[in-house]
Amino acid sequence: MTSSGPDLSVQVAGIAMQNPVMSASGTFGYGMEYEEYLDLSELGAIVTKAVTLEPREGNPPPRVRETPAGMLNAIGLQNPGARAFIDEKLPQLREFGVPVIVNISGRSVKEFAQLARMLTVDGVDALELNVSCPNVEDEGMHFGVDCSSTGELARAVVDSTDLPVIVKLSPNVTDIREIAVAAAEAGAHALSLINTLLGMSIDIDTRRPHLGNVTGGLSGPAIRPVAVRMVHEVAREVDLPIIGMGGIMSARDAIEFMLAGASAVAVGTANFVEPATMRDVIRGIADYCRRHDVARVAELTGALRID
Amino acid sequence: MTSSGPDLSVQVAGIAMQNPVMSASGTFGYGMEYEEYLDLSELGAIVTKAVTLEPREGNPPPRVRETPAGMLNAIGLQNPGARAFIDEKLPQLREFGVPVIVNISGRSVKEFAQLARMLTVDGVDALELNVSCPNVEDEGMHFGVDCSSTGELARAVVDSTDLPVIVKLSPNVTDIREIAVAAAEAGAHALSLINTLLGMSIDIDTRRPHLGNVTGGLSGPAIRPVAVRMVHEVAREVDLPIIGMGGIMSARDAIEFMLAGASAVAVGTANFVEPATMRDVIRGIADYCRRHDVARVAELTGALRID
Amino acid sequence: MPRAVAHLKRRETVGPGHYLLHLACPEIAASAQPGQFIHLRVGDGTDPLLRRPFSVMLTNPDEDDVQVLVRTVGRGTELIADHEEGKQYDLLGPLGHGWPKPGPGEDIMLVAGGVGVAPLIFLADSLRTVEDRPYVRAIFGGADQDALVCWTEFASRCEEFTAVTEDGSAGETGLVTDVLVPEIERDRPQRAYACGPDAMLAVVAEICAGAGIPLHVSMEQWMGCGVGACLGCAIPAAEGGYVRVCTEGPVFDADQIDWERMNER
Amino acid sequence: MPRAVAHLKRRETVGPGHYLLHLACPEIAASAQPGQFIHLRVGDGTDPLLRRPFSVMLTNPDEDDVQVLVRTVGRGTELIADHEEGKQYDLLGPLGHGWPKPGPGEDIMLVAGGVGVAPLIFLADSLRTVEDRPYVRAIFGGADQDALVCWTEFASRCEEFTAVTEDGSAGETGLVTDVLVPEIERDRPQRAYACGPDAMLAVVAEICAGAGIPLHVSMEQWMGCGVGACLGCAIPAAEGGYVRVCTEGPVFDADQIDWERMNER
Ligand SMILES: Cc1cc2nc3c(=O)[nH]c(=O)nc-3n(C[C@H](O)[C@H](O)[C@H](O)COP(=O)(O)OP(=O)(O)OC[C@H]3O[C@@H](n4cnc5c(N)ncnc54)[C@H](O)[C@@H]3O)c2cc1C
Ligand SMILES: Cc1cc2nc3c(=O)[nH]c(=O)nc-3n(C[C@H](O)[C@H](O)[C@H](O)COP(=O)(O)OP(=O)(O)OC[C@H]3O[C@@H](n4cnc5c(N)ncnc54)[C@H](O)[C@@H]3O)c2cc1C
Ligand SMILES: Cc1cc2nc3c(=O)[nH]c(=O)nc-3n(C[C@H](O)[C@H](O)[C@H](O)COP(=O)(O)O)c2cc1C
Ligand SMILES: Cc1cc2nc3c(=O)[nH]c(=O)nc-3n(C[C@H](O)[C@H](O)[C@H](O)COP(=O)(O)O)c2cc1C
Ligand code: FES
Ligand code: FES
Repeated sequence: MTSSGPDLSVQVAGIAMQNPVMSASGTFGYGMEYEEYLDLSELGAIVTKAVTLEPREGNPPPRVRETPAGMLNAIGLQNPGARAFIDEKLPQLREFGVPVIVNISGRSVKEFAQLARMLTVDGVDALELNVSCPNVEDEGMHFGVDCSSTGELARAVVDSTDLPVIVKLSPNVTDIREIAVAAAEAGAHALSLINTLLGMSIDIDTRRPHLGNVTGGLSGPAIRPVAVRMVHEVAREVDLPIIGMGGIMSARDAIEFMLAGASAVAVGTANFVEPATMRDVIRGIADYCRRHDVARVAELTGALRID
Repeated sequence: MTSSGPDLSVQVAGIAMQNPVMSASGTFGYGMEYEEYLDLSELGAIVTKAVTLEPREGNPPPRVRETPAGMLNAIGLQNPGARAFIDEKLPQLREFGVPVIVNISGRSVKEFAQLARMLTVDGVDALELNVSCPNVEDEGMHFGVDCSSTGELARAVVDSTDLPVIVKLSPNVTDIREIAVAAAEAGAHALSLINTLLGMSIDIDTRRPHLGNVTGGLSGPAIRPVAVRMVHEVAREVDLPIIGMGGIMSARDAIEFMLAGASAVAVGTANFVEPATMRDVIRGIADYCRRHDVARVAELTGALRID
Repeated sequence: MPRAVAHLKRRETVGPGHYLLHLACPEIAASAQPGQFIHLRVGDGTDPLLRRPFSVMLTNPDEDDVQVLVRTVGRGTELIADHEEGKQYDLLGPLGHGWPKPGPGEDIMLVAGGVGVAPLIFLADSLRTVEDRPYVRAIFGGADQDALVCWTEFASRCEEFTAVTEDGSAGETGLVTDVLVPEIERDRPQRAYACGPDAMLAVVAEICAGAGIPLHVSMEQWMGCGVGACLGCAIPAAEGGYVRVCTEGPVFDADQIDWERMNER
Repeated sequence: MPRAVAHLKRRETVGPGHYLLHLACPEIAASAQPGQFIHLRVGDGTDPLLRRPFSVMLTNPDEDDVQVLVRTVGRGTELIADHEEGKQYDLLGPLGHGWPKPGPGEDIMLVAGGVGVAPLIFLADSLRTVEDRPYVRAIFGGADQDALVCWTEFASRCEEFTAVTEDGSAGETGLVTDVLVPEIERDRPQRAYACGPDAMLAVVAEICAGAGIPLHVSMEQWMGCGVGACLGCAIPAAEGGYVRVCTEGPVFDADQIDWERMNER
């Protein structure tokens, strides 16, 4: 970035990022997997795959399936557990010199709180609460789709850590604003949205679901209009920074989310299609700012014109 | 159909259809528009664009916009009103000799009931309640996303007509099963799902929403996995016939919906892409039945295998 | 049945980002009227999903030839710009209502902006063979000389022709409307036809209304079906409510349009 | 950096619905090991969205030549079957772990089902140039003779070769496993390699385990990223949990796989 170029830096929940572009949880492994394809030190932040208290095996295959302009996944939170994450993944992740946001998932409020305490360590810059994974239904809870449980969870985590807490919202709800408000009132420092839409597809020859888990999460460009709408809705209702995601493939798409109200964006499925997507998005945003005389990228946030 | 071919006929809420393929409301005008492109007498049924009590002008343009594997629309219930529909459109519609299902929309329970009474005339075979249009928010009601209003509405319409009543469900809800149950308990004879997902897209050069109405309904193949999942969920919960729709482009897609639990299917956006889609879907279903030794297409309903 | 298959015989680059498609399509060549459009399926999958509407620029029924002028503005038109000769297109058409014919020997004015020239070339061409043919004046405007695509095809079919560019790189400097006003003052046409960006059409409509000149405009709007079924292509009508570009248009009398509501966006 | 651009030099139809792509790709030609795969972007838009994995069948580093065998089964492979010569592909690769090399002079058995032949042709080819080369026997099975694509390429690189089809239209009649059992009884190989449908691999694994023959299998699974990041391509591991086909595989020792859980679907 030359000194005359646009200022791409953003602050989200106190996390200083050199640009607003990060990875979406679960689509970028722990970063290392993509090291050969792009320079990770150029990213705004890295968001990890969900980490749970104990190791998880994940769901039986098939776990992914393409759908029109999208994909279904039912990975099922496979991960080595918090201990192994801290010992084996985190040291490598820190080396890239960009903020590390750890996506966490648990079976209960207690487990989330415990995880938050464990992960409040050097090298972790923020926690993202995966309250919306379709699989987190144990203990009779269905976080993320009702306000009281989301609020309770967010508050418990906020109370267990001094790291910024980002609550990741599920799109599978009647009114996402309500949930966003609950998270805000519970003290969350930022919101990220959207997680995947719950979907399903069927092999008509075998008459079986394509996914081993029957249903899965729909991601990719197909869901972008839903994601942009939700970011727009939440941004008008809640005074917290938003990390917008859902089908971002290009700088154009990223800018759409920022205009709708996002302070930063995350790239998910597009990483699979083109491993260098985030680099291209960062450059494309800079180009756009130059072309449109935008001095600071943060000016784009919520700059949608509606008359 | 030769006598040795598969039996494609289905009964949905007492409506006898020669095959399970109908048009989705709002995508096929009043049928006449497509007369030159396919033989309407071959269809299972025709579902009309929404009819309201009074004429409606609809929303300002732009009203449609393409999105990845889908489209957004915000037509806004433009229609000539029930009187003009009955006088000018219905006589022509009847000529095709297939069941006519009239999609109705109102501003209040009273209006829906009044419409139902008006449309209980010769030549109308069933009513489909558009309880889920994003625009129906007048009188403080937001039908379709909560159970009590859906139930109240369905009951009022059922009480106002002796025609079969089909309740069309919105996908923009946390749990579509709850709404389906409410409709069933209120006496609905069938359910149709899904209506469009609420979405939005933005022109990053002008910084304005693409649609005049800001938000709109997302349809097309992009939403198919969500639609199939919802049909599957509702079919396991509610004992009413389901008309499945959302992104059907081919016989394969239609069969997916039937395996998930639909008794019939509707084709929407695909009509714009290929006006003869419904003909091709009907033929393709017949081929599939032949290849897979399915004697009656109705056997496909809910034939998904999950172990 | 208004649908056809067309083969791409040749694709000519007629300017930066502008292509002239020569399609082999007997049905359209035989039946398309000036001002009508075709609704073309660009790919066979979901990217892009919907058809794309294009005006017919010229037809040659003897050679089954249909010419379509395409400006690349997005995914669909960029794909078209890459298609190889021999590419087969599925299309609906000819669709919509074309230009009303001028009266015998009328003095008419054609006003084109950018690719809006296409349906006006077809109109000018069709008038060459009529008895007691009208006297055709034309104004063709664009941002710069590159935007004046196919101007020779246009100019050669008109009695008088004025080019105008915003940057002065070709013809007069300014907007089409800067030329239109003096032209009307010099010699008032009995009828005008216009096609181009909405903003241009609105000003042309105002000028013609002021001068009492009947004006026909060809309008654009995002389309779903192209056949009148989806109500997606509505534009505000002068009498209130909306009219469909695909069915009632794309050619309208200027006074059918509510230009004020058109300008709201 | 494991990514490259490849040009389609030639596309050969090698059987109904089977195509052999000759790609110009110096990077892959120089570095791909037998059993590795490439992750190819079929289009540049969203249809299809994800990359598609294909084994490398042969390379010729001197001519920058990479051969890939493609069977059309869906949207992506059908698009490939339509691509013109000169088509440019963006690809990641070579990816994954290839076949472990046999020991010097070992007696080995290759078992291929359908397009599963591709990585085994590459293996057989690579063994031709090693010192003290192994003795290579091969069994190639398919539904019918059309499924035995590229069998001459395979047979010509092996010491012994048996074809088998379910309908008897070529070679022996039956399944590969019907041939494998007597072949093992006749002369027990020291090592076996197999690639084909899951069901075939499961039976081959059982046979080899029973006979105490070390077996290497190349597995398939739906992929997201292809580089180990999404955990989408997991298959059940013998030690519990799952392994990734793209990263730990696609070649595994047969005893790394939990065949019982594999068979659950
Ligand atoms: C009746 C009619 C006749 C037309 N004739 C011509 C013609 O002769 N030559 C020509 O180059 N273009 C013509 N157009 C415009 C042409 O249809 C669009 O440029 C084209 O559809 C863009 O497709 P895309 O995928 O490249 O763009 P997209 O990526 O879909 O969109 C890019 C931009 O193109 C414009 N656009 C897209 N679709 C439409 C549409 N249906 N109507 C209006 N604007 C649109 C929008 O401003 C949009 O922002 C005509 C449009 C209509 C309605
Ligand atoms: C490591 C590896 C190596 C492969 N090597 C070859 C090869 O050399 N030649 C060859 O023809 N095919 C090979 N395949 C399979 C090939 O990737 C699929 O056939 C292809 O992706 C199908 O794409 P499609 O769009 O045509 O099918 P789709 O329309 O996407 O699906 C059609 C069917 O293809 C199968 N399929 C699709 N994608 C995959 C996938 N990623 N993995 C497994 N099965 C899939 C499924 O059974 C599906 O039902 C390989 C797969 C893997 C994982
Ligand atoms: C394969 C895959 C795995 C994912 N895993 C997680 C996860 O562990 N935690 C989480 O919060 N979101 C997870 N997500 C959701 C993404 O982070 C993101 O919210 C969603 O995919 C939408 O963005 P996209 O369309 O750009 O992919 C996953 C998505 C995919 C495709
Ligand atoms: C342009 C358009 C107009 C529609 N109008 C109506 C309507 O009037 N009433 C209604 O119940 N649904 C309406 N719908 C929703 C469709 O009937 C259908 O539920 C939805 O589009 C999903 O199906 P599809 O993906 O096949 O289009 C409309 C959809 C479109 C695209
Ligand atoms: S485009 Fe559908 S009505 Fe005009
Ligand atoms: S395909 Fe993503 S981990 Fe293997």
